[in-house]
Amino acid sequence: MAVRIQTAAFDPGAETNAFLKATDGAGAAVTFTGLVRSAPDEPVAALTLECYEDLAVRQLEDLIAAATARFGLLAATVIHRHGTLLPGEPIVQVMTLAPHRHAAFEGAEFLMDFLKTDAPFWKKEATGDGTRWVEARTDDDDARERWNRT
Amino acid sequence: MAVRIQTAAFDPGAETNAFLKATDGAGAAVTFTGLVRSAPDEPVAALTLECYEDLAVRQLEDLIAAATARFGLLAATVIHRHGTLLPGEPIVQVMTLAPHRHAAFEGAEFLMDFLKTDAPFWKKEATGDGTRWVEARTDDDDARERWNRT
Amino acid sequence: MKILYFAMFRERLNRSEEEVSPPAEVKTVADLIAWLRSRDEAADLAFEKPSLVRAAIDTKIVKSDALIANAQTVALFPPMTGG
Amino acid sequence: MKILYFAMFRERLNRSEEEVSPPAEVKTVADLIAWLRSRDEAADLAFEKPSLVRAAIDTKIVKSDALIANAQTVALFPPMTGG
Repeated sequence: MAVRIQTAAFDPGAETNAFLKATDGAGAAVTFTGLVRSAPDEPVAALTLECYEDLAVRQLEDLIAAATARFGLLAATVIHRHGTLLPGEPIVQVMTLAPHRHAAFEGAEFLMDFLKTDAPFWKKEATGDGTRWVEARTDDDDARERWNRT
Repeated sequence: MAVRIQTAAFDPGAETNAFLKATDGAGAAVTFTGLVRSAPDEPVAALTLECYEDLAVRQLEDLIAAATARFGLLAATVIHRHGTLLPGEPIVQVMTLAPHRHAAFEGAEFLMDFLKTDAPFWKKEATGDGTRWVEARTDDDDARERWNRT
Repeated sequence: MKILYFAMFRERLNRSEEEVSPPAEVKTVADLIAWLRSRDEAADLAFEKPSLVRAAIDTKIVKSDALIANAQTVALFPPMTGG
Repeated sequence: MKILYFAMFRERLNRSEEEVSPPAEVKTVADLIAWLRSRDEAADLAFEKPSLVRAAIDTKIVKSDALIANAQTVALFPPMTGG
């Protein structure tokens, strides 16, 4: 169980390989990597993330503890960057290890769904028209809410 | 879109990084890695996979095409080993790239669920008591079936 | 008591933190926000939609009816957009 | 017509493939399996549970009522356990 909040870039594959060093009893590993997205219809020049680091560590540690207990994870790690990132750069990586695949998938989805609404990061997009704070999305609230129903 | 069937070992992180080379329009990438599992209560000394390679390529290409259309994936790759593997070694890796996270997660889960029942691989476990063919699991059929309900 | 401001609030107030000494009748986070608004036109604008203000007391997320007595640090921030 | 055997079937029959020329009345995959069983005690045992025999004709998975006329290769194998 590990949380890392950093401004430095990270190497997604190297992180996965480091995470896969201790796989006793594991049959399944999931790596989710969130990237700065720039699409032709919504071009983004850069994304700047602000963070309340002390609270972020606490929230993410609590989320990992909840996911570990709920899905029987063998290990889980969250890496989250802040600062200014360019399109295509990894923002966040969530990794889960479990005996079987459904737990690994569900653990990673659970962490991402809660991280979106419960981890104190704020995104500001730079586009050709200037900069704007990204608003919280109601579908992220819906995604989080589904875990309370099942 | 790529399918690779091979006896050689592969490097999970290096494969993820190669997959993340072209991320235009992408916001989310999922890597699932299936490992040879050996647990204290069910120790496995080695796992040997047999494969009908021509049919496996065809089945996996069809599954990737179905997942790509259904979830709007930007890219998807399946790597599957055969031959004899030791505990902790990666057997299979599924990677998906999508604009948003739910498509990437669902695409990877869909591919894994169908791969379990529809890709012509057969597993033989070596344990302290000799070797035995792994039987198909009804919960794998159930996992596959859920995609026909939604 | 230290107040931390993040994201849009930090920008609108042009500061990331400040020390304040609210009067005794300021008991909850909601009271604190109302008191901050009453002091300062920029704060009044920044916090004009109370439903879009989130708060944490000493690195624990709380609701707007949470009591601020004994708080060392109160953080105010918009809905989170991590990931 | 070439028959391919995989996994437990390959082991029980002690061969991974063979050339066969079934008579004209052998029309479907199910007929073919019955005919193979009639020729050979090992095949009779290997295929004793027809519900656990899967088939592909020319690298396309088929059901047991699929016609084998024009098939170049018929593969017989147990339920798949990939991943």
